[in-house]
Amino acid sequence: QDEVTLQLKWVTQAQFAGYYVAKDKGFYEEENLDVTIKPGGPDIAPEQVIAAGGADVITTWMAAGLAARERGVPLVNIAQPFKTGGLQVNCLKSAGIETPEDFPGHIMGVWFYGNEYPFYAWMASLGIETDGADENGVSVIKQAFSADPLIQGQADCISTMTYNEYGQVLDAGITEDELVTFNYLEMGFGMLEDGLYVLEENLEDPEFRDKMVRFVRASMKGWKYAEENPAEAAQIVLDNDETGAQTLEHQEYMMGEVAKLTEGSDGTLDPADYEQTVKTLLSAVSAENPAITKEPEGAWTHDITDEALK
Amino acid sequence: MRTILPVAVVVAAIVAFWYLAAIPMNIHFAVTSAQRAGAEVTPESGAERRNMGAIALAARNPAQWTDSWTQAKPRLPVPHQVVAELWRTTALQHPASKQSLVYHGWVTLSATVVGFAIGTGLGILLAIGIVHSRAMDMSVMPWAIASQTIPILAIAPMIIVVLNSIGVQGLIPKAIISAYLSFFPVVVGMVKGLRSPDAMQFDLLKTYNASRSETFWKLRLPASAPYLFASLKVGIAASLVGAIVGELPTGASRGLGARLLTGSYYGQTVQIWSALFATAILAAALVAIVAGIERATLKRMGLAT
Amino acid sequence: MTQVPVIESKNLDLTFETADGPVAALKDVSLQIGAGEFVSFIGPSGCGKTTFLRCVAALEEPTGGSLTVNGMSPEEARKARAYGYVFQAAGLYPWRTIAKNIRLPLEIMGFSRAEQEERVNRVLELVDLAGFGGKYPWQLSGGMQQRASIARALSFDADILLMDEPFGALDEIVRDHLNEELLKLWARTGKTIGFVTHSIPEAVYLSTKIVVMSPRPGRITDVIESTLPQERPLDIRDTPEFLEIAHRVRDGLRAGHAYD
Amino acid sequence: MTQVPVIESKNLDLTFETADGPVAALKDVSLQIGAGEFVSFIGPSGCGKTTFLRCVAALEEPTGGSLTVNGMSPEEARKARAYGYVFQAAGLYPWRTIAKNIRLPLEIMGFSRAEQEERVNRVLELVDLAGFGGKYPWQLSGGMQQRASIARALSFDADILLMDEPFGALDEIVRDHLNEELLKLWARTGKTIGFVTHSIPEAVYLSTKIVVMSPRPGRITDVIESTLPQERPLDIRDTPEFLEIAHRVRDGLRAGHAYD
Amino acid sequence: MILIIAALALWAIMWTVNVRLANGESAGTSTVRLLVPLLFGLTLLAMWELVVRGLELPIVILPAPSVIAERVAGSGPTLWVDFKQTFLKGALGGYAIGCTAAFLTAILVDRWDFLRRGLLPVGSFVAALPIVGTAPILVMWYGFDWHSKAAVVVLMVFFPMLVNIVAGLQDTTQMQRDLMKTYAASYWQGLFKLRLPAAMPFIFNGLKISSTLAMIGAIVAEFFGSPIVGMGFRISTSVGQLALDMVWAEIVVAALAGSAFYGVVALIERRLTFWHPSQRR
Ligand SMILES: Nc1ncnc2c1ncn2[C@@H]1O[C@H](COP(=O)(O)OP(=O)(O)OP(=O)(O)O)[C@@H](O)[C@H]1O
Ligand SMILES: Nc1ncnc2c1ncn2[C@@H]1O[C@H](COP(=O)(O)OP(=O)(O)OP(=O)(O)O)[C@@H](O)[C@H]1O
Ligand SMILES: Cc1ncc(C[n+]2csc(CCO)c2C)c(N)n1
Ligand SMILES: [Mg+2]
Ligand SMILES: [Mg+2]
Repeated sequence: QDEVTLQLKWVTQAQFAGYYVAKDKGFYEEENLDVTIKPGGPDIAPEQVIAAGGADVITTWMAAGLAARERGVPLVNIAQPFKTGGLQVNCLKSAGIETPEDFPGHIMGVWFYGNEYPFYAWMASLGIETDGADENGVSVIKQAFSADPLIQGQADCISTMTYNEYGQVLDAGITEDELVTFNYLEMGFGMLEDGLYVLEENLEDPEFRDKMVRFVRASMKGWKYAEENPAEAAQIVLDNDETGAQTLEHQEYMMGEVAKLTEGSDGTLDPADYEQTVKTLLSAVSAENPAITKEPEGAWTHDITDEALK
Repeated sequence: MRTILPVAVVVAAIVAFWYLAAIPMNIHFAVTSAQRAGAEVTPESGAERRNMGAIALAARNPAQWTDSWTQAKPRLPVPHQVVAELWRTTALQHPASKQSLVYHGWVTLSATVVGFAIGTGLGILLAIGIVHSRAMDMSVMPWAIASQTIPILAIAPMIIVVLNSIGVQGLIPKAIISAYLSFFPVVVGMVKGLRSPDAMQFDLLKTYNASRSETFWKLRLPASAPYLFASLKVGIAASLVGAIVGELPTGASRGLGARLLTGSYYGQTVQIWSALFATAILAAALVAIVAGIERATLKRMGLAT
Repeated sequence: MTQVPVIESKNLDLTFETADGPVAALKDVSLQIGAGEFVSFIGPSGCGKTTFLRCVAALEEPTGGSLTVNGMSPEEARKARAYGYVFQAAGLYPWRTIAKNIRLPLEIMGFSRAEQEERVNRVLELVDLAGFGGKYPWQLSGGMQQRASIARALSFDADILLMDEPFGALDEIVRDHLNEELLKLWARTGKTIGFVTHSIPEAVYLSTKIVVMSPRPGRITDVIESTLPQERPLDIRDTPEFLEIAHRVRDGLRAGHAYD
Repeated sequence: MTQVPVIESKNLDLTFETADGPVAALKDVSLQIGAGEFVSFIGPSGCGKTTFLRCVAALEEPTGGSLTVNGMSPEEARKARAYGYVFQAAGLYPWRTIAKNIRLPLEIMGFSRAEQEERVNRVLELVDLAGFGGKYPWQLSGGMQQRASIARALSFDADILLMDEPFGALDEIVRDHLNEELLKLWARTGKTIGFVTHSIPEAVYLSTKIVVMSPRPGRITDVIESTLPQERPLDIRDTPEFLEIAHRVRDGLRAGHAYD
Repeated sequence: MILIIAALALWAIMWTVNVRLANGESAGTSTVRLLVPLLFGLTLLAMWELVVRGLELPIVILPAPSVIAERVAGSGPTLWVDFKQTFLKGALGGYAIGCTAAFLTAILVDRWDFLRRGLLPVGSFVAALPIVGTAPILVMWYGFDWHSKAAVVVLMVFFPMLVNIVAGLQDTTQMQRDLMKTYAASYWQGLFKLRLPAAMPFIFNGLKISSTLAMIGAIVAEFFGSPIVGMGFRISTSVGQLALDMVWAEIVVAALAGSAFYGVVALIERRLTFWHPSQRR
């Protein structure tokens, strides 16, 4: 069996259900692979891990992947299980926000750690400054981990994932009609989320390519299985969560939402989505948004997915 | 015995204050959920409540006070919730289950102990070097102090990644971070201890024409024992902190640190607090064990009654 | 008493380099001590008594003059373990029992286990501490501790015994008692003893030779050969002979003393 | 010397409760001290000299008998700042200069700035330390420190001076000197002095009355009224009269002494 | 490979030089006292540089000191605003509040022994709560700005300070206390004229320990939520952006500021407790 190490971008949760399902259901084994899945966390940059040789393949958002590429870690997208993105901004209507024009003067929670690029691109296109709350600017805070800032009233808008924090907001008793939701994709600042990335130089090795082909094939099989059997997938994720902190209820919710994002993808990257991501990133290059400064080249390949889907 | 009553009084005061403080802390959510369940609350508008002070809101809605002690995800969980969670995740779980704090505590403890051993060993060796070599004394000491001003949480991920890349994973990276935090108190205490004998005690050995190693074994080392133990108590607590910090970037999957972190991703405050208390209890136990060894050793050495 | 000199110092100088400039602790000190003599050093604080004894013990390096111990350099004598040294405070290691404290030099000098045992018992008896070997230092009174430290210096049977105010911290009555004991011990063993003290009666009572020193720079102002008999009961101290010697010592002291 | 008693103790008892059971430090101590007397307490270690002085100073609570100071209870006398106390070690606060140390009681007792200044200068002169006021304690020799601590006790001019082995840590020569000074000071000020010592010559030289104590439980074995004249040069110590008193003291001591 | 060997050779040479210096004639002078650790540090830096270049480590793993230095020089304004936010507001604010609170508590605790016996064990338990657990809670309670960072710092420094001050206030000899009693001094006179001065060395010991804790606490707390300025914010964000040179630049600032802070406290200690034997030379 060939060994493959996969570094996730975040902790074990249904966001990565496909991989856990593939492992648990023996899809990897069928491909003669022995896959180790390493959970991530806020302190882990998968790009750094793969550069140091700690993983063969990582999941990350394309913005971070392209940024790493510019900084000398030549990552290549080999598959894109997430067709659409789940990143959105939720604001409280009670804070007086209905449309983006209402933002100035408010506090907005943003995820940093490589996730901040679409936000800055969006603000740049709206002409809203991000240096403090006044008539033409917003005050940005680095939002950590959870949906707390909105629930606790520390921010008027926060970043959420449809499949995670949004659910936590609703759980906390804030109803959907108390909220305004801005979806980055719908606003044209979409950015490809969880994709699979490897180091460019490794792809030159046919043995490695072959491994990746099998890996992607099995992973996609896992994803499709998870979409069809959300309850079972959630349970598998729960079984793989070593912290023992996850609840089945929340993972089932998450699986349901994640399935909506993976639904349209067979793993093949849609170049149009790639173009939109690059456009978003390039649209507001600044000190706060140094993701990429020039059009990347060779940042993706269809070779693996083509081979895998044959 | 003399301490039990005062401690009990202080703890009782803290617990009472805690329950009181939980009311304003949790009152917003308590009132909102009560309203959703159909209760009469003042003021009725959610927006108005949001802009209102917690204490004022609590004063206007005394009926919701008890609700603020029973929430699933309170801002401030109350003592009985924390105790119940601790009980649920220790006594009521199989110790090897990942739901069990015993299991996570064990994961953290093993890294702590290994890190403590490395840190103590390194600290003692450094101290021996510093005491015996002027060059080392002058060169190393300022940098040892400087090393402690580096935020370990910032470099922990890099340490993990670098060690990972050379194939070291699992317990050892965590233990190294833990050692990084614990070596310093040991160096400081041990240097002090190895230098604690007075000039006369050294001169005595000189009159016997004792060698450096004899001086070390027969004078410096025994004389340093009280200092060493004092630092070990600081060191083991630091080791525990190090192990927890080291758990955050190792994929945050197992251990008390991981529990703390995942608890905060999902706003599970009760889980955070119980992990916090589990950590403090573990720290207290570790310090108590070192203190016990200290007492026994010093007694055997005739340095304590 | 004109044997071969055991300790011989010629024009000995010692200057300490300190932050405030050089301090001349010893200046031009010449002295001969024969085998079996009991020599006391007396003088005001800071006159260099300790320094001289430390030079003999090779704990301090003279900056001028010559000094021999048993015909060797002090350093060689130290390596040959030619002397036992008793410090002002007992300086017992608190983590060792009395017996183990006495055994310390024996361990370092590589005596066999059996011999260690035997010697420890012998000297414990010698200083009247038999039965206290298993006690820790802090379980003993000051006087007993000081006797233990003497036993420690005696255990390896060096011919020379150097004592730096060994009874300085004890009260007068205990001190009287230990003085008597020390004299007996000296008579029995015939060792050469160098003894630093602040007390005039003590010096006169114990010594065959009293060296009076004056401070800054420390030099010898008087060397008094005692005319007292070998046999000295405690109340010899009320005899006119004793008082006369004491008077001479006091005069010598007063001459060189600056009071503070 | 049969004035009104300044310090009067009747059947005074003091038993310390310790972990090992009660320790009788003082038993049935009766004593009268008149105004202007210089009373020395002498006795072997642990006989309760310090304890008695501390009772007088209200630093210790007797468990039986009665004790008055200036006709008041010791506690009241303390509150009335009736005495100055000099401890065995100088006990100067190292963070204060000598002058500031001496000023300490004056600050506490609320003297005006100007008066503080004046008194400090006066007592500094009195103990021969003029010019050293700006130094820190550790910059002075032991003898000078001890004099500073006496100055501190004198500064607020209490009628009683209690001194617990004030010169115990000093060498004999410095001690002689300070003894002389102390006598002069006493003569000049006419204070009542309670003085604890281990040294027989010191006790005899200084006192108008010598209280000899014996240990366990501490009791008074002898009270010797001195027959020495008021005027006492240092070499009074070689007179037969002096030696006789010393002898009597020594006998009293020896009687109650257990050596260790 | 050559560079690695060069690093080792450099080490050997520098170490020999240092041994010579430390044991040489002028070892006591302040120049040598400064020179030796400086040389040692420079040697470590040079070795780091050589190893990074020798092994051709990518910047996202470990940047070379020269790269870090360049970043420090090039990002002055950013580093300065971060420093202001984290150190001047968070760390110093928390340090001041924490030390003051500990001081006042220590005086209470010292006055009532019952409190001391009750509070110290409980306090040591609270002090064992790990910062990575308390920081998110405090951010939740005190908001995202520096107040919550200061709160974390307060929590970190309070107990070490309390223990030290309480120990210091009790570090008087029986004789010193009796002296006060013979003057019939009041409680406050005893406190201000005896116990507080006597406690100074302990207080400074606590202040020194706390100075490094304050710096670390303020930075770490920013990992758990912050405005978009601050050293902790920059470090965590830059890691995500793989700008490791920026991360290290902030670490350098942190270490410099922390060491300087420690040094300043030590200097004041020297000034105020010159009388203590440990400070006399
Ligand atoms: N290591 C040293 N460095 C500098 N000066 C020293 C040192 N040791 C002693 N001295 C000085 O040398 C002089 C002689 O000191 P020494 O200890 O020999 O005196 P002493 O006669 O033994 O005095 P004491 O009776 O107080 O023990 C003193 O002035 C002392 O300050
Ligand atoms: N606080 C105390 N608790 C218990 N026992 C005490 C205490 N203070 C003194 N003692 C005991 O009381 C007895 C008398 O002590 P005290 O200090 O008065 O003796 P002393 O005559 O001053 O001795 P020294 O000459 O050694 O100073 C001793 O046996 C001592 O151990
Ligand atoms: C510190 C921090 N950064 C980012 C997110 C947002 N987030 C939610 S899920 C996920 C994984 C994306 O693949 C990410 C990045 C967070 N919650 N906390
Ligand atoms: Mg000496
Ligand atoms: Mg006494």
